[in-house]
Amino acid sequence: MSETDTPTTDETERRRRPGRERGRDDGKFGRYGGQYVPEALMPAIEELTDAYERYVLGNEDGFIEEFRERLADFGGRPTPLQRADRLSERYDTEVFLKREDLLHGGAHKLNNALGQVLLAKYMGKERIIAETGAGQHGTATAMAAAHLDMPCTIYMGERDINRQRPNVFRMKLNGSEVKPVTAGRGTLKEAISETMRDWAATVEDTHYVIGSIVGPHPFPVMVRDFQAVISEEARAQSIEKAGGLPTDVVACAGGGSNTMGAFADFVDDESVALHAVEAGGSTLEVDEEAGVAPNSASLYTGDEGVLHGARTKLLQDSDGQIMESHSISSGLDYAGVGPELAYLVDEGRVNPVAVDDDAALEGFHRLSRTEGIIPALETAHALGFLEEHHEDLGERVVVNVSGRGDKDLDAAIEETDKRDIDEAPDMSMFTGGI
Amino acid sequence: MSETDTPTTDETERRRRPGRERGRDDGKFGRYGGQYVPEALMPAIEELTDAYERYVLGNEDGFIEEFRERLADFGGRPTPLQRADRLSERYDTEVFLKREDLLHGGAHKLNNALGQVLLAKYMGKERIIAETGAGQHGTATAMAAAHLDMPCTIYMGERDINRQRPNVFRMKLNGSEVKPVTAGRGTLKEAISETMRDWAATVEDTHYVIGSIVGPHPFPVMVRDFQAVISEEARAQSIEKAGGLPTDVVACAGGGSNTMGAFADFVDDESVALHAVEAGGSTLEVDEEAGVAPNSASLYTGDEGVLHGARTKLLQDSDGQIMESHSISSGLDYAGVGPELAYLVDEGRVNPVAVDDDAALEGFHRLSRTEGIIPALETAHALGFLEEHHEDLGERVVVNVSGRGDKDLDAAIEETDKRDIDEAPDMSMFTGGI
Amino acid sequence: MADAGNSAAIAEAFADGPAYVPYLAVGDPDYESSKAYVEALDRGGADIIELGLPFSEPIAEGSTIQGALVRALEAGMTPDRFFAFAEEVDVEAPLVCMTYYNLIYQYGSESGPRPFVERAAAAGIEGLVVPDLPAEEADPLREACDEFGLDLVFIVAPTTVGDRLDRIMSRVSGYVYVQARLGTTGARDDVSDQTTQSLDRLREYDVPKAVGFGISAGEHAERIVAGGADGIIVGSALVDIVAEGVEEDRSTAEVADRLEALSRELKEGAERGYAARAEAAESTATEPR
Amino acid sequence: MADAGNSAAIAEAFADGPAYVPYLAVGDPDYESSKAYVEALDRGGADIIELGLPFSEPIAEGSTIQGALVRALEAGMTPDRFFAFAEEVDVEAPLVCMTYYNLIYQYGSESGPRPFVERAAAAGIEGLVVPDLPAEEADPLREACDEFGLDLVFIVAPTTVGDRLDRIMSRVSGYVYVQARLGTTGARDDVSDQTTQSLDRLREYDVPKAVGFGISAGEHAERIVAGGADGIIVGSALVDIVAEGVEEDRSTAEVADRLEALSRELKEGAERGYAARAEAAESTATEPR
Ligand SMILES: Cc1ncc(COP(=O)(O)O)c(C=O)c1O
Ligand SMILES: Cc1ncc(COP(=O)(O)O)c(C=O)c1O
Repeated sequence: MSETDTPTTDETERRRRPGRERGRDDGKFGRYGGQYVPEALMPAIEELTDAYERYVLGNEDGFIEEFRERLADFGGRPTPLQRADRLSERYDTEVFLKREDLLHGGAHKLNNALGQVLLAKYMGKERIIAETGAGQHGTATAMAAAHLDMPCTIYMGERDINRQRPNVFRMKLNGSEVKPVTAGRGTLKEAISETMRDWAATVEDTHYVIGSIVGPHPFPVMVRDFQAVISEEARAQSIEKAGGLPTDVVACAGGGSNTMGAFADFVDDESVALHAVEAGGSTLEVDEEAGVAPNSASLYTGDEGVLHGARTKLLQDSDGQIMESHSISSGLDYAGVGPELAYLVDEGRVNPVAVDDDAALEGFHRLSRTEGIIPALETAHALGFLEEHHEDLGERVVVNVSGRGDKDLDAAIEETDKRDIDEAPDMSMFTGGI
Repeated sequence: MSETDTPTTDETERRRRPGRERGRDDGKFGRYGGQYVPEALMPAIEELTDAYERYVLGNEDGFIEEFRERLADFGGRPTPLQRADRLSERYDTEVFLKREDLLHGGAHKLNNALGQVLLAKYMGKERIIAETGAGQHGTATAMAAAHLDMPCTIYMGERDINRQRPNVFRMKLNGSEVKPVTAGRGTLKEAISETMRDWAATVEDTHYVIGSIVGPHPFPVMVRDFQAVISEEARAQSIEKAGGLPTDVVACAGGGSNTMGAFADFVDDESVALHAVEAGGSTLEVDEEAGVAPNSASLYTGDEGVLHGARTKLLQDSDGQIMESHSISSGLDYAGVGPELAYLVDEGRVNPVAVDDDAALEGFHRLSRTEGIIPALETAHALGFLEEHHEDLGERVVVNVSGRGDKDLDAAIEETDKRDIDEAPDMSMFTGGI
Repeated sequence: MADAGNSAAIAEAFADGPAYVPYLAVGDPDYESSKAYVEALDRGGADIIELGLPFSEPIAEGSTIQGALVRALEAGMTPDRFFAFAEEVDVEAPLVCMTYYNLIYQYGSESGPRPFVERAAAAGIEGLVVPDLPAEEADPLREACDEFGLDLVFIVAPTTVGDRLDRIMSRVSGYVYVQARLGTTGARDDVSDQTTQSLDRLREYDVPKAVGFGISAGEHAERIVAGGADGIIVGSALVDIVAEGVEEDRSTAEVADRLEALSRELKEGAERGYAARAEAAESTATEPR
Repeated sequence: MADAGNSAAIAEAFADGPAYVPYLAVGDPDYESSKAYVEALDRGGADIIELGLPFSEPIAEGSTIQGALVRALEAGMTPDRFFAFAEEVDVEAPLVCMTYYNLIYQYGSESGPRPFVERAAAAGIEGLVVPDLPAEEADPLREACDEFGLDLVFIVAPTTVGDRLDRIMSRVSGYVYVQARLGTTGARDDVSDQTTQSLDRLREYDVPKAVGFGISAGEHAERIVAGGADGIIVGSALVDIVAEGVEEDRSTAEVADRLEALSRELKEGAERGYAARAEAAESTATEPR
C-alpha cells in the first residue's frame, strides 16, 4: 500500500502528463486508433466512452477508489518489484522483476477485467461477455464477474476449448458460461467475431470486456488506464528500492496490454528506454501464399491497417487480408497490436523487438531454474530479449513478469522435447505430456 | 508493507506473549512435542535448534529482516485480508478471507520453505532435502531453493509422482532433483522415511526442510514462527479494515502449519475463537482390521502417540500402528498433526472440527462460483465448516484461504462427478478428466 | 429522391416501385457457380445487386454470411478477382460492393481508398457499403467515391439517433441501409418493431431507405415495404440456399433456380407491399380526417 | 563390565569373547518361517538375538529392513504375536526386542511403557532397543526396565559426543549399540573410520560396545572386533537372505541354512578379530616402548 499511497500527489500530476493523456479525448494515437465498428455497436461504444470519461477519468461515484481497493484486496496489489539476484549477476546489471504473475489468476489480465466488470456495474449493465483465446482473459473475466456477481458468457473457439480444458473448467467453476464457437478454424479470431455479434444484439444490457489495448476507442485507452497500475507501482518502487528510475523497461507484447501497462507511467520519462518484445515465432519470413505469418511481430514487421475496430499495425497480405499468426505462446498469437504501441513505435519512443520461439523457451527455463519463478511463455519472450540484448541496456532494467507459467506446462513439455536446451531439466518422464 | 511495518513495536511485544513463546525453549507443548528421532539425527537437530534460536529468535546477522524482505519481494507478502461480500451476505456475518492463495506458488507453504532454506544458508548448509506428498511443499521448497541458489532434492513416493505430474514438472523446472521412493505404497509416509534416511547420512552439509509444524523440535516452533506472518498480518488488517479483532479464525488442518500460522498471533487474544478444520473424509468410523481411517481427523478423533519425531495426536490402531488416512484433499491426508495443536485442543483453546469430503467439495464450488476464487481442496474444508457452523460464529470471521485450487482441478472433476452438487457447473464435457 | 446520389443507375432502381436488393458473397462456393448465382438474382428481378468481397475478419456478419465469406476466400477470392467478376458477370442491375475497410485501404500501391474506388469504378461498380467504416472516418472514401461517381451507402441501426444519425445521413448517397433490428445478419421469421421506428426516424431524410437484416420471405418483404421502406436488402436467406447447395451437393443450375425463385417471391412481396402502401396513401389522401 | 546391566544373560554374552548379535524382523515373511530363521541364527552362534517388532513408520531403518518390516506387518505381526513368538522360539541366546516407541507406549490399557515391559519380561525378553527414543525421553522406560530386569540399549552415532554422549551413557545398560557410520541401516562393504573414532570415544565407559550398521561379512566382523568392539550387530545382511528367499521362492530350510552359514562366518570373523586384539594387547604389554 505504501508504494501507491506515498506518491499520491505526484501520481495525480503524472496522470496528467502527455503520455498519460494520449488518446483519451478522441481515441486517436496519431494516425492510429479510431472506432471502426458496425453502426449497431456505435451507441454501446459511445455509452462506454461516456462512462469511461465519467467514472475512470472523472472518478464519479468514487469509482477509482473502489477499483483500487478491489484490486488490492481481491487482486493482491501492489505486486512486488523484486530484484532478480542471479539474472543481475548474469547480465552484470540490476535486473528487477515486476511480479504480475502474483496477481489473482496468475497474470496481469485481472487489472483490466476487474476494471471493466466494475465499470459495467457502475453503468448498470447486467451481463458480461468476453472472448478468449488461450483462456487467460476469459478466466480473469470470469473471476471478476463472479466477484462482482455479474452473469458472464465467454466465447471461445472450439479448437481452443479442446486445447485449454483446464482454463475452460476454471471459467465454469467461476460460474461463467463458456460458449464454443464452431465457425472457421474455431480460434480467437472467430471468438472475437462471435462476441461482437452477441454484443451487437445485446448492447443495451451487456458489456463486452475486451482483453487487451485493442479494439475501438475507448478500449485502448481504457485498458491502458486500468493496466497502468503496473507502471505506477513499478515507478514508485524503483525510486524507493533502487534509488531512481529504471534505465529500461521490458515487456512482451501480444495485444499489448501488459506492455502499455508497464510503459504508461514511464512514457514521459525520456531517460527510460521502453522495449516491446513480440513473438518472433519460428521465423520472421511470411508465407504470402498461405496467408500465414509464422510469428506475431506486428509492431516489428506489420503494416498499417484496420482490424477489430481500430487502425493499427497488422500482419496482413498485400490484399489486406489478415494473416494467421503463430507463436509458441498463445497469448502473443495475435495479428494486430494496440494502436498506442503502433504510434509510440513510429515516434521512436518504443523499441520493437522480436524474440523467437527458441529464445523464449530458453528464457522460460532460465527464469524457472535460476530464480524459482516459472514464467508464462508470453513473459518468457521478455526474458529472451534480456539474454540477447543485455549488453545494449542500461544499469537498471525492469522486466514485467506478465504472468505465471502453470498454464504452459504442457506446451513447455511439447516444445522443449523438440529442442536441445541447456537449462531444461531431464524431460524423459514427461515425453507425451503431463 | 504498511500492515507489517506499522505495528512493529506491538509486534515485538506480541511475539513475547505466552502463546508466541510456547515451545520455544524445550520443544514441549504440555505433554506433546519432543525429539523422538534416531540418535544419528540428534546433532543435526541440536545444530538446527541452535540456529533457530540465534537467527530466528535472536535475529542474528539480520536474518529476520532478510526473511521478511524476501517474503515480500519474492513471495508477494503481505497477502490481502479481503472481505467476502457474498459469503458475508449468505451467513449474515462479516466474512474475511486471508488470501494465502496469492502467495508465490499458490499456497502458504512458501512462508515456511523460504524461511528454512534461508536459515540453511545462514547455517552454511550446502544442500536442501525435503519430502512431499501431493507436491505442494515440494514445489514451495524447490522455488525457495532456486531463489536462494541451493541444490535441492525432493523425495516423493512413486505413486504420488504419477498422480501429481504437473507438480513434479514444476519442481524439475526449478532445478530440483525429484527422487522417486518405491518402498511400501510409494506415498508420503515412505517419502518421509526416505528423507530422514538421506538426512541421517548427510546431516553435516544438508538441511531437511519439513513441510508442516510436525516432526521433532525445533521444527514445530520454527515452522509456526515462519507461518505466523499470516496471523500477524491478519490481526493488524482486521483491526485496520474491520475496526477490531475477529471473533473467529477458521483454518483447515493437515499437519497444521497454515492453521498455527493463522492462529499464532491470536492465541493470546482470548476473545478470538480458533477453529481447526480437519478432513472428515467419507466417515469418522475407522476400519481397525485394515488399519484404515477413511479420514484424517487426528485432532478430533486421534489418541496420543509418537510419530515422525514428536509426541502428538495420531490416527493409530490399538497396537499403536499408524493408520492409513484418507481425504479428498491430499494436503490434509496425514495421520498426525502438529503437537502444538494437540496441546491447544486439550487446553480447550482450539476447537477441533471435522468436515467431510462432500461438504468440502461443496465449499470448493461455493467459493469458486460466488467469490471468483478457486480454493485448494484443503481450504475448502474451512469453507465447509463455515456453511455448517456459521450460526455458532461471531460477527467477524476470518477464514484462512491456505491455497489456490488450480492443482486440484482433476480431483475436483473426479469427485464432483460422483456427487450431485448444487453449485457445481455442468460437468459433462469434463467427465474422464481434463 | 433520385438525385441524392452519384450513380444514376442506383437512383433509377428506386425510381418507380420498391427496390429488391439481393446480396451474395462473390466466389461462394467458387468463381463460376457464383457467377451463375448472381445472374440468377438478376433474372429473379434484382434492382441492385450487393456483391460481398470477402474479408478474413467479417465482424459485422452473422454466421451464415461469415460461412459464405470463408468458402469464397478458401476458393481463392481476392479483390482483383472480384473486380474481374464484376466485369464479367452478365447482369442488368447495378452492382454495389460490400466489403470491409481494410481491403479498401490496402488496395493498390498508393495508401488510402482512392485506388480501390478507381478500380471499382472501372469494373462498373456503382456503389460501396463498408460495414466497419464509421461516418467519422469516411471522408477520404467519400471523396474518392465522389471523384469516380460511386455512391457510398451507410448502415443505420435501430439505435442510430440524434447527432450520429445526422452525421451519417450527411454523408450517405445512393440509399441508406436500414438495419431492421439489433444483432448481426441472419435470416429470421418475424418483422421487427424497430424497423418501423427506424423508418419513422428517417422520414425527414431525402434518400431511399432500403431495409435489411433478417428478411427471408415474400411476406416479410411485403410488410416491410408496406411499412414505408423504399427497398429491401436480402442476404442470409439467399446465402442459405448457396450453403445448402454445397451441403446437399446440388447442381449449379438447381441452386441458381432456387435463388431465382426466392428472388421472384421477394420482389413480388415487395411490390405487393408497395401497392398496399400506395393504396393506403391514396385512401388517406382522399379521405382526410 | 558384566555387572553394568539388569540381565545376567546379556552380561554373560559379552563375558568371554566377542558377542555376535544378529537381527531379524519377527514374522518376516511369516510367523513359522521366521521362527526357523531365528533358530538358525542361534545354531549359527548368536550370543544375543535382536528381534525386530515391526512398526508402520520405521524412520530409522534402511530400505532392506523397512522391506522386512512391511512383509512382517502384512503377514499379520502384532505386539501380542511377537511376545508369543518370543515364548515359543527355541533358542539359547538371550533375546532383545528392537522396536519404535509408539508401540511400547500404546501397549496395554494403562498409558506409558510399563505394560509393554512387563509383558516382554514375561515372554523372556532380556533387553530393548528403541531407535526413536532419545535419552531425554527415556526415563519412564528406563524405570520399567529396571523394575522388570530388562536392559535398555541405546544407540550412539559417530556424531554423538560431549554432553549427549554422557546423557546416553548414564542411561544405557546391557550394551551400547555403536552405529558404525552415518546413514541408516544397510549392508555395505567397507569398515568406516568413524567406527574406530567412536570406539575410542567410548573407551572410558564401562559397558560392552557392540558395533552395527553395515556389517555383512566375516572379514568386516574381524576388523571391527580387532579395532576394539566387544560385539558386532548384523541386520541387513541377514535380512537380505530372507528377502532373497522370498524373491527366489526358496524353501524355509534352505534360507535357514544360509542364515546359519553367514552367522557362522560372522561369528568366526569376530573371534579372529578378538584373538588378534588379544595378541596385539599382549605384545604391547610385553614390549613396551
Ligand atoms: C501472461 C500473459 N502475458 C502477456 C499476454 C499478452 O497480452 P498483452 O500483450 O495484452 O499483455 C497474455 C495474453 O493472454 C498473457 O496471458
Ligand atoms: C493449500 C494447502 N492448505 C493446507 C495444507 C495442509 O497443510 P498444513 O495443515 O500444514 O497447513 C496443504 C498441504 O499441502 C496445502 O497445500
